[in-house]
Amino acid sequence: MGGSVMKPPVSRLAPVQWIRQNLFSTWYNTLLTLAVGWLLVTSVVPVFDWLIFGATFSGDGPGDCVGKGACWLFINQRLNFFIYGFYPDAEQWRVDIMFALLALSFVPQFIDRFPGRTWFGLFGLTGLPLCGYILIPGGWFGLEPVDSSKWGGLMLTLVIAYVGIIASLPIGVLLALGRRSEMPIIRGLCIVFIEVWRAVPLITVLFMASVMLPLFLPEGMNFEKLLRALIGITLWQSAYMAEVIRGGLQAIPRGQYEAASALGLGYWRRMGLVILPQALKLVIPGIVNTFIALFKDTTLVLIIGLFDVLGAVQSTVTDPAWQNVATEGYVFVAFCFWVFCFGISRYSQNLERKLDTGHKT
Amino acid sequence: MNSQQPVSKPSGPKPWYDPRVRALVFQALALAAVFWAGWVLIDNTLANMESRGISTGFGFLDQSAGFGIIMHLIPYDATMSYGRTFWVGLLNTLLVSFLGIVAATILGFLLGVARLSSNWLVARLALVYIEVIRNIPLLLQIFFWYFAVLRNLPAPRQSLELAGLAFLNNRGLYLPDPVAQEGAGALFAICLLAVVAVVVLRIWAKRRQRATGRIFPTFRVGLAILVLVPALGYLATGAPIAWDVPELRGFNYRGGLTLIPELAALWVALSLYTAAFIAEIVRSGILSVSKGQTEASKALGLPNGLTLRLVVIPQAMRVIIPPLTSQYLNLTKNSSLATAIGYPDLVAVFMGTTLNQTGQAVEVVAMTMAVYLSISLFISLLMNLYNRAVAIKER
Amino acid sequence: ATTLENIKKKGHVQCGVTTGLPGFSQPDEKGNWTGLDVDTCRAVAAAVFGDAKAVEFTPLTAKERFTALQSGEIDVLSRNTTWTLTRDASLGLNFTGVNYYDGQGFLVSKELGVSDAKDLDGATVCIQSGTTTELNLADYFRAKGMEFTPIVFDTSEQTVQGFSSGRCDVLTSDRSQLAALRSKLPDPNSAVILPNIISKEPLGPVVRQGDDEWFNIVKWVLFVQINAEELGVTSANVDDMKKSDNPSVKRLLGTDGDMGAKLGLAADFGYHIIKQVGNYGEMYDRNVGPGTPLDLERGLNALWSDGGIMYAPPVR
Amino acid sequence: MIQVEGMHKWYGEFHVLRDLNLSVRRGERIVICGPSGSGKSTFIRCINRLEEHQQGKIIVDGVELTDDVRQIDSVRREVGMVFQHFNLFPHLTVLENCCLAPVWVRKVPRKEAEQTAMEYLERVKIPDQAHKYPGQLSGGQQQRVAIARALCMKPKIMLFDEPTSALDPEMIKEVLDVMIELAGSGMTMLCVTHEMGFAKTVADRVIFMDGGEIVEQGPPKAFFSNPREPRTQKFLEQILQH
Amino acid sequence: MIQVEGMHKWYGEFHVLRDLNLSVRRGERIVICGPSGSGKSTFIRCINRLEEHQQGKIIVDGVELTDDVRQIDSVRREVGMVFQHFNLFPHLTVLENCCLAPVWVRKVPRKEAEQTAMEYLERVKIPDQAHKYPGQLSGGQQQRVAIARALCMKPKIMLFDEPTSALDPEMIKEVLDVMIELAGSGMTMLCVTHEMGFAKTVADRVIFMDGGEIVEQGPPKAFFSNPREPRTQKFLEQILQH
Ligand SMILES: Nc1ncnc2c1ncn2[C@@H]1O[C@H](COP(=O)(O)OP(=O)(O)OP(=O)(O)O)[C@@H](O)[C@H]1O
Ligand SMILES: Nc1ncnc2c1ncn2[C@@H]1O[C@H](COP(=O)(O)OP(=O)(O)OP(=O)(O)O)[C@@H](O)[C@H]1O
Ligand SMILES: [Mg+2]
Ligand SMILES: [Mg+2]
Repeated sequence: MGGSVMKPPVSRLAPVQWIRQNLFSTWYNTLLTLAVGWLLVTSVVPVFDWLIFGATFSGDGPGDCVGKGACWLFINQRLNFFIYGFYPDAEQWRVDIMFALLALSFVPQFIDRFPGRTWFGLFGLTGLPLCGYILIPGGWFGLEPVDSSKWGGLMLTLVIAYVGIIASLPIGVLLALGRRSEMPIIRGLCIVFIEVWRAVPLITVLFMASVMLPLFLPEGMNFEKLLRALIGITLWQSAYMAEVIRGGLQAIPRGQYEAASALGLGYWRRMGLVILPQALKLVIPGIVNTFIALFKDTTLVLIIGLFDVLGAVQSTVTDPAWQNVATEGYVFVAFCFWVFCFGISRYSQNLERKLDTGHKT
Repeated sequence: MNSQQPVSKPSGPKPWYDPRVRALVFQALALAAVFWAGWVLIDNTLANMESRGISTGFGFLDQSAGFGIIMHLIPYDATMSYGRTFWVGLLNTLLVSFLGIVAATILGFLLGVARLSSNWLVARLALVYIEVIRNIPLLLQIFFWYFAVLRNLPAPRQSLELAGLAFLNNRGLYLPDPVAQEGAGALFAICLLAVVAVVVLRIWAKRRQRATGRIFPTFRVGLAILVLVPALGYLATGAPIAWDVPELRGFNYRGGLTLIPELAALWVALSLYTAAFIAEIVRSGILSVSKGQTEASKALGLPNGLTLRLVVIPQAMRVIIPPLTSQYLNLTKNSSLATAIGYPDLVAVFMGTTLNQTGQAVEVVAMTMAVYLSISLFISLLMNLYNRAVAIKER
Repeated sequence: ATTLENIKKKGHVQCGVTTGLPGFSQPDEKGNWTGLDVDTCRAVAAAVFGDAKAVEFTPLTAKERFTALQSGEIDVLSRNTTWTLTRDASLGLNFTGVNYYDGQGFLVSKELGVSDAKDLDGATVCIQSGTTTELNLADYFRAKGMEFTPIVFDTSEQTVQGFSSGRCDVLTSDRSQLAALRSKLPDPNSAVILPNIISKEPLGPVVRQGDDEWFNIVKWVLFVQINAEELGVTSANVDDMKKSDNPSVKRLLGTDGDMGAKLGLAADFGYHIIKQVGNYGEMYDRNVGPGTPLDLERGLNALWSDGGIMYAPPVR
Repeated sequence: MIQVEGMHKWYGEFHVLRDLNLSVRRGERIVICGPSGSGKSTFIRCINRLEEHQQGKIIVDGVELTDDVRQIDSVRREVGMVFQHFNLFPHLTVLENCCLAPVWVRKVPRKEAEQTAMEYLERVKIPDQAHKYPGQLSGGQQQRVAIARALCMKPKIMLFDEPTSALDPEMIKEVLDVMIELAGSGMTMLCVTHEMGFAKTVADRVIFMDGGEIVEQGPPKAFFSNPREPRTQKFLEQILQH
Repeated sequence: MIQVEGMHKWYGEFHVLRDLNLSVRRGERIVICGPSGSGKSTFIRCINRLEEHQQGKIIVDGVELTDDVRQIDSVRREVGMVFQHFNLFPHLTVLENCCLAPVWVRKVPRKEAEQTAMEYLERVKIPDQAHKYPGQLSGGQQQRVAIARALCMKPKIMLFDEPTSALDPEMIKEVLDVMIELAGSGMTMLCVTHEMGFAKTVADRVIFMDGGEIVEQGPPKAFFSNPREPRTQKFLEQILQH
């Protein structure tokens, strides 16, 4: 018998064979390859020409943008506005600290062997918002107060998305528990709440929050526009969050509920100590995905007159001093969002894969 | 509960320890709280509106609107009522949603399959497309398609034209409008006949397969019938359809069918964006069918094509349909971004101009939200019916 | 509580302005707002607090503006809003006066070679949503028996972008804005403003109905500014004018009589307005007058004594 | 210890348990067997009110099981349960699994709870696994943790629902050994199992259920050698033959 | 019927099957056993080309398995396969499961296909379940449907890959009964199984695989009583001791 080590006949595919197998295996594959290849060559070359090779990156002012390519100089000069909005120059270090803390809490999540990365994550969920609450609006510990109407740009985008997620998490948990409750009225109320919020477009929610809310409240009770937008976004988001969490609750086997009851734990302890920790861990990818969705949707605050990144860019691209920089502006915004969303979605896919295998053992 | 035997201990717990009583009380409280909150809201709103002298009621719907709307599927002009603007906006919303759903579905399925293609280049390209498109905010994409593309189209006098029949410029795409002439009825009847013939053919082919086992290429023959018969019929009945060809008069083309850039941009952006999500749904749907199923099917001797058609797709559809509908709902909701580029959808026309001219925010917003809620409930209803119909039977 | 009390408690006036319209209200990179409408708000703040900086701005799109005012989101709407009967009567609002007399006009691309509005039959028109312009336009074309295609945008920025990208032949708006909007075009010289004026557009600040005290304050802030111009009181000479013997000036600046108390304000509210914001003429020249990018002649907005129709009741 | 009188239970229209009567003395060890679907699990789960019965009475340790939340809680504190599929909490370590209920229900200080837990883990012979997560243990080890977890509440009664049937043959023995040791210590036990060897070794009484009824009961010797009812005979044949 | 000559297979760098040689006569019944991971499943799946081999020859019913799609299709038509996890199509009824391949592959009229299917369903003793969906059946019933489904194509050879290992003990017997009956009818069978009772009853030859090689083969009697190789002895010890 054969016995000892024997190599497979074709150990590794030679490049030619690889191309054959993956690009030209049948006649229609060949056709597809050729068509797609042609498309790539004709579209990618001019695009890169515009983006990079013919583009202007530095200079002093509008006059320096003479090449045929993009005028990145414009972005370069307005970057401060795109990131901080109207936030006073002297106080921008506070926002920088928040950016650093944000990176500190979430970059370790991408590194598997980072010691204590869960703690960093937990800080991101609890300490970070607290720091933000102190640092960004100011007014504490002798920090100069900065009115929310001065917030803008990328910073505002992040604030809205982050607050939206953090605040909607607990509400989402309650709604999800309510929707699985055995009490028909509670369940009914939760279903109605969730379905109504999920049915309406975010911009109508924002519109209501931004201009109509005071009409519903008792006279004299009023909060600032940003806060109202945040409330609207949070309620809207919590309906989505509830559905994600409900998925996690459903995935927990009945045995866990029973074992917890058999040990004599009451409803809230059963949920808090046994079920939710498991369910939430299970739906982290889902939560991350809703975060991405919300992050993209923050652009809609532009429609109610808040200057997020897109709003900031839009309000400057019509500057008569610069010739036709709208495309550069939009490409810049698209790139910002893309980098964030793609990075996070990659992370969530990784996580999904990891949790997937984790379950089988 | 209703024990028949004598009970040694006092039967039934004290009411506050009985979970049923607790549940009832708790629910009653919750309901009361919700009603109270609702009442306070309504009371406040009414009081506020009263004190600020805002008129209430739906009487405004009968007043004349006085503004123009670029696109209307039902007859509309500025002398008609605000109520009419509601329907114009609603139909425009439904139109763009419908078009978007159709295009996104087709493109999404193609992309989803392309993602699984054995052709490396095609699979990669589909992946790049999906990852780029779904990570960029939709609003931005709508702006892009509207402004960037519009800038690159020629002015009306330099229109791109196709055989003097179709014209493309930055005012839109102008196509000949079919106008029925004498004999059009006959042509219509012929088309109808062709459709009936295909249906009959399908039934016949199925019967024949049941009886003799021979398989008839229904799809190809049916397609041929659907294309050839109306074409021949058109010639045979003496070309009974006249075409209202658009022509350049004054500033622009007039007559014919027009596809305005606002609709086109919104349609393209919504379809491309949603297609990226649908592609992922389709892909995971197909992958969710376990390998065992394909293997079993192959082991029975079914070739790849039939395995896909008879075993994989029917099972994948069950997984695909529910998230697919929620994408349809998202698309419909996202169509409200029309307001950013001036497409006259419900939010732009009714919650925009009409609200502003009449100032009756509460009524207008309530009506708008009710519309979206109804659409959503309607689609969920269909969804549940479908789910019930296809649910895999289990013990 | 009355609006004035609420404002005093808040410490600032909340003022609704446009999201960006050169000459009327426009934020710069640092978020500082400038413009005629903005200065009107500052004048109100100066009157109430003696501090023109005690004001915050809420940028609003045209379609949000009335709802925002009705709901109490803002205290005063100063957003080039046309005074019409419907708005005054059925929206629960009160117009406090006119800070700019305007009329609707057309901006067309030079290439088209159009020189009069009656040649616009069949044109595609870019408009801003929720404005009187939208209604006037429909009326005008209907009256002339002409057809048009309306493209309705949310903000003036988008309207300009729509026009500059060639989506429409004509952009219509109040004439004051046309100049401003034209200056936002990539090539301002490629478009011309037609001479036709198709409507009356008296623009002015708006407050909620039902609070006469606040209504009076906003109304008289403007009157004070117009009176100041008439009397020759400017921000530069206001300190000297305090010593003036002219009884009108004395009443205006609060050195004689107590006009402020009648409005619920400090006696020298007029002084603060003029000192910190200036009289109407200064405000006009600074923001929209000749020499500014908008370069608008006074025209109708000149004082009645100079051939215009700016006329304010006397302070007495 | 346990008194069941004329107990009935329905699932909707389906009559699962019919007129059960049973009385268990302190320290008694009872094995319940019967064909699949005969209601064994349902019965045992009624005893700590994981299922609700509709008629009759169940009195556990002097407390009647009614709707009263306090009574249910007090019964559950005294009754430990071990499930077929272990149902350990996968997000907690073995030690945490064991301490959870003592700390939160009995309000024992954490230190003390951990000590007790370690004692019981030693008793089931896996003190060295205390800081692992359940997912890292074999089935037999997991089931022993489940037993230790139930014991940590120092229950007066232990219920077992087919504790070995999800295990590989090699592991069955380790778990049975622990259970035999436990039986030796005088714990009141109710055990649903098909391990007849175990029944013979430790049971004071074997109960045979079929169709929701208690068909026969008696000491194991008599039960296995001389089943009275034909249904019992048939069942025993099937089981022992396999 | 089946000829395997010097067959090798690799998964990437991993050499799963090493130099297999086997020849199966018409009507012969072969049982393959061996420890987990020894390549039994892989081998049997190579025979109807669910896996590709890289070296050597496999000839089934006179047709050599190469890359040629038509040859693969014709071999698959003649070879039925039953999987460990049944792999019934859950969206089709039992009857539709059985008729699918005859109708679409063999182009048999529907009526006729249904008749044949009912015959085979009777043979596996579940004609009354014909209109249920697989999800509504027990494991044993499902596996019997899977056998009937394979038989409906009237294959010349049947392959079984551990057909009973996912079943509960009670159900194993029903499936084995059907297989024994099938063996009696003279079908050529290759069966991977650990049911030694079955092997003893029906097999003409038992093949023992380990590490991707055929270690030993022979008639069941000799194989069980006198295994030659030490590896076989060790394996049999483990299995029979249980
Ligand atoms: N939640 C439920 N709803 C309806 N019927 C149920 C439910 N749980 C169990 N049953 C039914 O009650 C009967 C008894 O179930 P039980 O689980 O008590 O049987 P068992 O004797 O433990 O069987 P096994 O040996 O299979 O565990 C079965 O017929 C089962 O189908
Ligand atoms: N798709 C695959 N890729 C790589 N290795 C594989 C693959 N399938 C199986 N193997 C490996 O090949 C070896 C033989 O697998 P096979 O399934 O044939 O074993 P088996 O004898 O059937 O075992 P069992 O009794 O567990 O079913 C195993 O080591 C397995 O890990
Ligand atoms: Mg059971
Ligand atoms: Mg195997």
